Amino acid sequence: MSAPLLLIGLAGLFAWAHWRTRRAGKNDRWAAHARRLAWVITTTLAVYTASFFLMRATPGGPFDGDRALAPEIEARLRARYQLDRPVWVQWWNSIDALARLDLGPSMVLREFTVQEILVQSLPTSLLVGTAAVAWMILIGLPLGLLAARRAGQWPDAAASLVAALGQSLPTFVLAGLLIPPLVFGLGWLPAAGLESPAGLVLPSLCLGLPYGAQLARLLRAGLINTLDQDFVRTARAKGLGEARVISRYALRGALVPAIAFLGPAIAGILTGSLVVENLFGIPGLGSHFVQGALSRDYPLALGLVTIYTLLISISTWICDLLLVALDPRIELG
Amino acid sequence: MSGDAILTLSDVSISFARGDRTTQAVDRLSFAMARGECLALVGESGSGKSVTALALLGLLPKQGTRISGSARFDGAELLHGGAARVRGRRIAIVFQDPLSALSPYHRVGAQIAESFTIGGVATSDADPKVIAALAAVDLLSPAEVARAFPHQLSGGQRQRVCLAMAMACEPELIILDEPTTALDVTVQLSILDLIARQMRARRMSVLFITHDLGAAASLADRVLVLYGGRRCEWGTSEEVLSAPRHPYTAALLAALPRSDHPSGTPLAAIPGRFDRSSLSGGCAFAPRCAVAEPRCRESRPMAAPSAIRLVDCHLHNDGGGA
Amino acid sequence: MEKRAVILTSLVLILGALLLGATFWSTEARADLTIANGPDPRSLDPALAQSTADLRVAASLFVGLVSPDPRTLEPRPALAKSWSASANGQSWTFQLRENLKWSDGTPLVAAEVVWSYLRFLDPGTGTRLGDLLDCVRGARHFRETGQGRDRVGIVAPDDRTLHFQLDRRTPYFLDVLGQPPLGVVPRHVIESRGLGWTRPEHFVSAGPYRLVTWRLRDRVRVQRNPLYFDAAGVAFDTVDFRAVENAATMLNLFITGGVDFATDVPPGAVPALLARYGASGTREFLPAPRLGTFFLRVNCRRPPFTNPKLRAALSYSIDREAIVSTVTRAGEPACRSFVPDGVRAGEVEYQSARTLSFDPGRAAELLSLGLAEEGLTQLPSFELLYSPEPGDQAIAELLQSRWASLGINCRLVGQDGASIRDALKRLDYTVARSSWLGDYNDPSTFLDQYRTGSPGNRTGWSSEVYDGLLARAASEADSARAATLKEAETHLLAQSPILPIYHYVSRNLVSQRLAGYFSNVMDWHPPSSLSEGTPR
Amino acid sequence: MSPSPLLSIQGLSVTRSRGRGSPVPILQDIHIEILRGSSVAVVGESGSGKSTLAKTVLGLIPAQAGSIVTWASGTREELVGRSRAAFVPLRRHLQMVLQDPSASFNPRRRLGESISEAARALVPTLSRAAAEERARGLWQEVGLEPSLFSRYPHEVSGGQKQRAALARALAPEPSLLVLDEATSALDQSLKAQIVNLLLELRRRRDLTLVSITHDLGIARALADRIVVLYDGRIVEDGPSAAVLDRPRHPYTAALAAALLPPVPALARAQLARKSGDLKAPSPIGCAFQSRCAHAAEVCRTGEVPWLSQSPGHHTRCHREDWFS
Repeated sequence: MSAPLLLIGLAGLFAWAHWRTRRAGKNDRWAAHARRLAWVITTTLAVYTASFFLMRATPGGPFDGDRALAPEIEARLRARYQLDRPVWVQWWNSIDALARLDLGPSMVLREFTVQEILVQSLPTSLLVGTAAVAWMILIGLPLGLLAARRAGQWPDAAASLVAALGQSLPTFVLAGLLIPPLVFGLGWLPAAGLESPAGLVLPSLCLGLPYGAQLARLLRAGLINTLDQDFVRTARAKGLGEARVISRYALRGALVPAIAFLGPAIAGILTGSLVVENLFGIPGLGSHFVQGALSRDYPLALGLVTIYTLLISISTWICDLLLVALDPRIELG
Repeated sequence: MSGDAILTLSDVSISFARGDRTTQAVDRLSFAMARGECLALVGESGSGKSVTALALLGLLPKQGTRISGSARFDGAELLHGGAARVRGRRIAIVFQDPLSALSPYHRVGAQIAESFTIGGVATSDADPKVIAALAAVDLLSPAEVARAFPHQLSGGQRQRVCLAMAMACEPELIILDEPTTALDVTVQLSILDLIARQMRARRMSVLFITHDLGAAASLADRVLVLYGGRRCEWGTSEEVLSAPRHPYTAALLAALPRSDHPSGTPLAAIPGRFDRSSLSGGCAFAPRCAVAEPRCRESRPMAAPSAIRLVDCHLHNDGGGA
Repeated sequence: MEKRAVILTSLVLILGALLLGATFWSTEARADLTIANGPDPRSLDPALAQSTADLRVAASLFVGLVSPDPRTLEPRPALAKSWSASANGQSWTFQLRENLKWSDGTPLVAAEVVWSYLRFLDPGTGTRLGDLLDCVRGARHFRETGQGRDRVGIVAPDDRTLHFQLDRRTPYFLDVLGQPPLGVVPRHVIESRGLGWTRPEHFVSAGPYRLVTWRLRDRVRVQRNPLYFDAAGVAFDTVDFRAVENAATMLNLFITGGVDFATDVPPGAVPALLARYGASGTREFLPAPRLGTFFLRVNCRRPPFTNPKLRAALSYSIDREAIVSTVTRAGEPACRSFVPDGVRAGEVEYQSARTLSFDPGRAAELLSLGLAEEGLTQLPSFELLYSPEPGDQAIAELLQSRWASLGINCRLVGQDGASIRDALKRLDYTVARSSWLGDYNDPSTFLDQYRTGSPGNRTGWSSEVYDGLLARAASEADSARAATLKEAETHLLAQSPILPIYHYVSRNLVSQRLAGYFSNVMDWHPPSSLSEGTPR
Repeated sequence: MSPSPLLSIQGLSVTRSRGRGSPVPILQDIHIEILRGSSVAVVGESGSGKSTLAKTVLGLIPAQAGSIVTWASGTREELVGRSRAAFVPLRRHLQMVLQDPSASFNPRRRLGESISEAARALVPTLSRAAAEERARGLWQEVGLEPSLFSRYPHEVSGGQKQRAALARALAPEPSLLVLDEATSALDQSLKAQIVNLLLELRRRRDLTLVSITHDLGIARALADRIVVLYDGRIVEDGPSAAVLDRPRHPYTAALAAALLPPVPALARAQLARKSGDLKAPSPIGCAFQSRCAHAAEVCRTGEVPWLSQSPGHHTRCHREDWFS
């Protein structure tokens, strides 16, 4: 029985964080980390449970198909995957397995366990996601800088237009705009697939551009705000060159809201890659997630919900740490 | 004016254009300050004193700002882009609010070290100099302060840090823009004392911007009173503060609660308020002046250049002046 | 200090990304033939294969006793060298080729073929297409109950002989045996490896190809099996089945040469493709009729559609021509029957019922008659379940407006496939979209579904007349059987538990460099029969 | 009419838990009696707890011990331990003006609207028309031009905004007005104007004023009684003139000495006699001893006595004769 152990461990973590806070003070970072970890686990369990019952409440099951299964066959399949037990028992057993980090077998891709599917697809999603984050920064940073430095002038208007477009265009429209010139016209990039590094360019661009646009807007606003602040004036008064004033002082302040946005953005990039995966035939998590949900592959869909919850929690956690490193006034909470 | 002037402003005007509205922040301001002198620039907010300081360092936003006239520092023109060469190295500035003037993201020591490296000190040598600089501004545990972030320090400590940073390059002229306004009275006293000592020790010239007549009195050799971007009165601090010649200076002094002021009785407030839209060709103070005459609203009084004392008031100049 | 941490973190991230990338890009060279296969196969086990995409992969890895000819669909010898049937058509004997070997070198003997078929029937295997073999004596009982395994009429008297005992004369028996789900699977691997036997590291087959890699949602790569009995006849050494779900992506890949063979195109692109690749001399876009029908099911247990006149009224008011000319547009034939044209019934060609038509007048008449019988003045509004894909939705909207002009009100309810299947299974719907692809080249693959009690029925419709006609047909000779089946189909359409709309066409894009591609109603294009050729 | 009490603070303590360890006391054992119609100034440096005191009186910070009783509403009301909801009916009698007048106004709302709305929010019986009438009356009373009544906060100057904030605070017709550094952000000439306005309003409306300030000049002009806070304790309490001209606590004396007169000779002399530098308050004994020029052995330990210097004038100091 691993689930009780997990719950006891979780309670212990909360208790330790509480004890540590009382002993070492409110700003103790070990207590903060422990509490955060405990909340990540709690959130994951809560999301898992909610998704579990939602999925079971949805009509259809993993063994339905266009062709009916003979009742005997279906009964055997249900028995094999324990779907014939009461739903509470199934839930408790799956939590128990989850506590052992066992996400169970896929009910539709019957030759695979959910872990095996993750091992195959998570690296792809991470690769595309990393490249998309790189695009986001590569596009967002210079665009935001340009717009802020030339605020109110034509480069600002142009950059803002690009940003607004990038933010408002749905991914498939963006892909539809980028594919004809880059794939058909110039023939630089493959139409789909990750067979070469070139195959990474378009999907990650389509994925990263909207976030880059948003980053640019945030940076612009943040920079205009910080460029106006006294400490930037002090830096100029010190005799620092403009480049150094911006890179060392102004950008730092402008990055704080940008980083705060980065956590959800990275999670969004990792989870929101569904359309991109479909359009560019990329073997990532997104299509498994949708297929898992559509084909009522309970373990697969739930496993991905769990992974997504963890990814989102961890990326916001990392961004919070970055924020603390970036702005010493912020305390870990 | 003296031949040994470190800073000479002649007919400096500064205006800002926002949309179709133009604001005249400084209007044909002229003054000179001698090397080693402390000149207090006294005036209420909106009188143009901070704008003047920022203009001298070239820190005003380029867009929409129009500057005319000339400001010579040690013979070299500061306006129109000239300030960048001397900023930080030969002219330094300390701002009013030390919390916002220091970067919240960097340790105090790093921010000061940067000033040293601008002055040509090798990065590796900067650290001991930072500690020394912090010790020089009377900070009790300079090494600890150097490691701290601004928000971890008290207001007084922060302003000392700003002073240390400004003095890092051994500037010849230091501009203090209301350096004690945000501080407690007791802290103000010790900061002013520190400035006074440093000024003497380093033979710095100080342009002291303040609206506090008491602070001006404590530090300044000379006082220049500004109203509405225009000069009212200039002279030694004893003369200006003890025997004001301009009605505005006199009214300002009268409005202060003196130590013999009976509690619960009204103060001698100047009626009305400064209204930029009422600025005309006449004296800026005329609309609020108790002794204004019709001509005060018609022509702008300008004192004839004189080395001793300048009072820009028709009534005073009638009397022959000093 | 923080700066160093940031730089270090970025370095680690970049290195990690490069490493990740390296694992992707250090892989194999391009395959000799690349097929954009549609969705990822759910299983490589032929017994578990369901979709066309699954079957295409299964057919290249496994082979049965016979195999359909890609041009004529005639059954050709495969593992079996020759066969004979008794006069009453109920007893079949097959001779295996000599020296058949699995891809791991193990000899393949007749007992393994028997085991393979029994595994296919075993309810524990979980196959959906088990009814393919229902003509074999005892097969259905074993399949539905798990009992009587040794009474199934498949035996191997010796290593090279197989004997089948059928319940009735089955003109399409060889067609059935040629279907990919009946590919022979290796007992020795399955019994030792369990579900994981289809993994590349364990994989053993006797088909034209063996498995090299299977990366989910990416591709299945297969390589020529040198121990295949006709290895010399297999032209392409490696074949990639790429998982490409999006039809537009398939098209892009095909246009840029990323794939040689795309199995679908976006409906919206059909007119342009016909103009560019179809009509001109290049002939790369080759839409062809196939054994499949898009239709609506009507719940015959839910009043007032218990009344056949009301169901028929719905049917007569469907403008099928409008649907194929404005929505599908790839030359799909509008349904006049449920069974598509071009189906063989044994030795003769099946002539389908052809009773469906668009006749609003007749529809109105039937409607008022039906309403009167039910004691109603107006047909109550009902729900039409559709799947919210562009084509499906357009059809649903057309139907809705057409019916509305007759005073028939329906609400459109878009649901995902699983939900619709669930509603069908539980008979909890009124009208729902459905589709059927024939398993083999015979009308019975369509008509058998609506027999009383057939799991594929899902309409609640039951007709003694219909069941009787099908039973009678089973014992008749080919031409008489075809006539009886037509009579049954006519009855089915008149009763209208199903409302056929259009027949599917295959929408393959095939590179000019491929020879050996022939359009056929089963959309059967085994990669092993394709070769490098001169442009068509 | 004999002077009746309006606010009575008895043994008030406020602590705040921050960082590690036990909660830090912000205010300790505060006793202040404020009579109806009087004007009291609470002075001290930043960190002395004077703003906390104001916020506690207005129910914005909970107190840990002691009592605050007010007769502002006409009946006796205990404020300590009151829930936020229970505070609402009292709020119309106790109003506050902040240092930054922008904080009192919704930037998207016209100033006049904000004032009549403040009146209606706290005096529910007031009709919309009556509230606006009252707002216009107050507008005139605080010396603002009628044309500014429908301006937005950003369209008027700081001094005008502070007058408007005053009008807003007076809208529910409170008995007690707490001014938290209400003049600190203003220029000298405006400061004098606002002080005069406050004196006038106090006289006309029989207002009770509590001014929180670090500016002894303002305290002198505005208050007839001064309470000096240091490190969360009252160190001196007495009539303004007495406290400022004859301070009986070394800390008050240091504060007074830090005032720079606008006379160069005097100001420089003051600078030269600079008091002890900023050192943290001592945790044991007299809190001020670390900065006190007159600290003796007795100051280092024990409870500091609360001495009566003259009727109505008290100090918390061991060295009762240091000034002689």
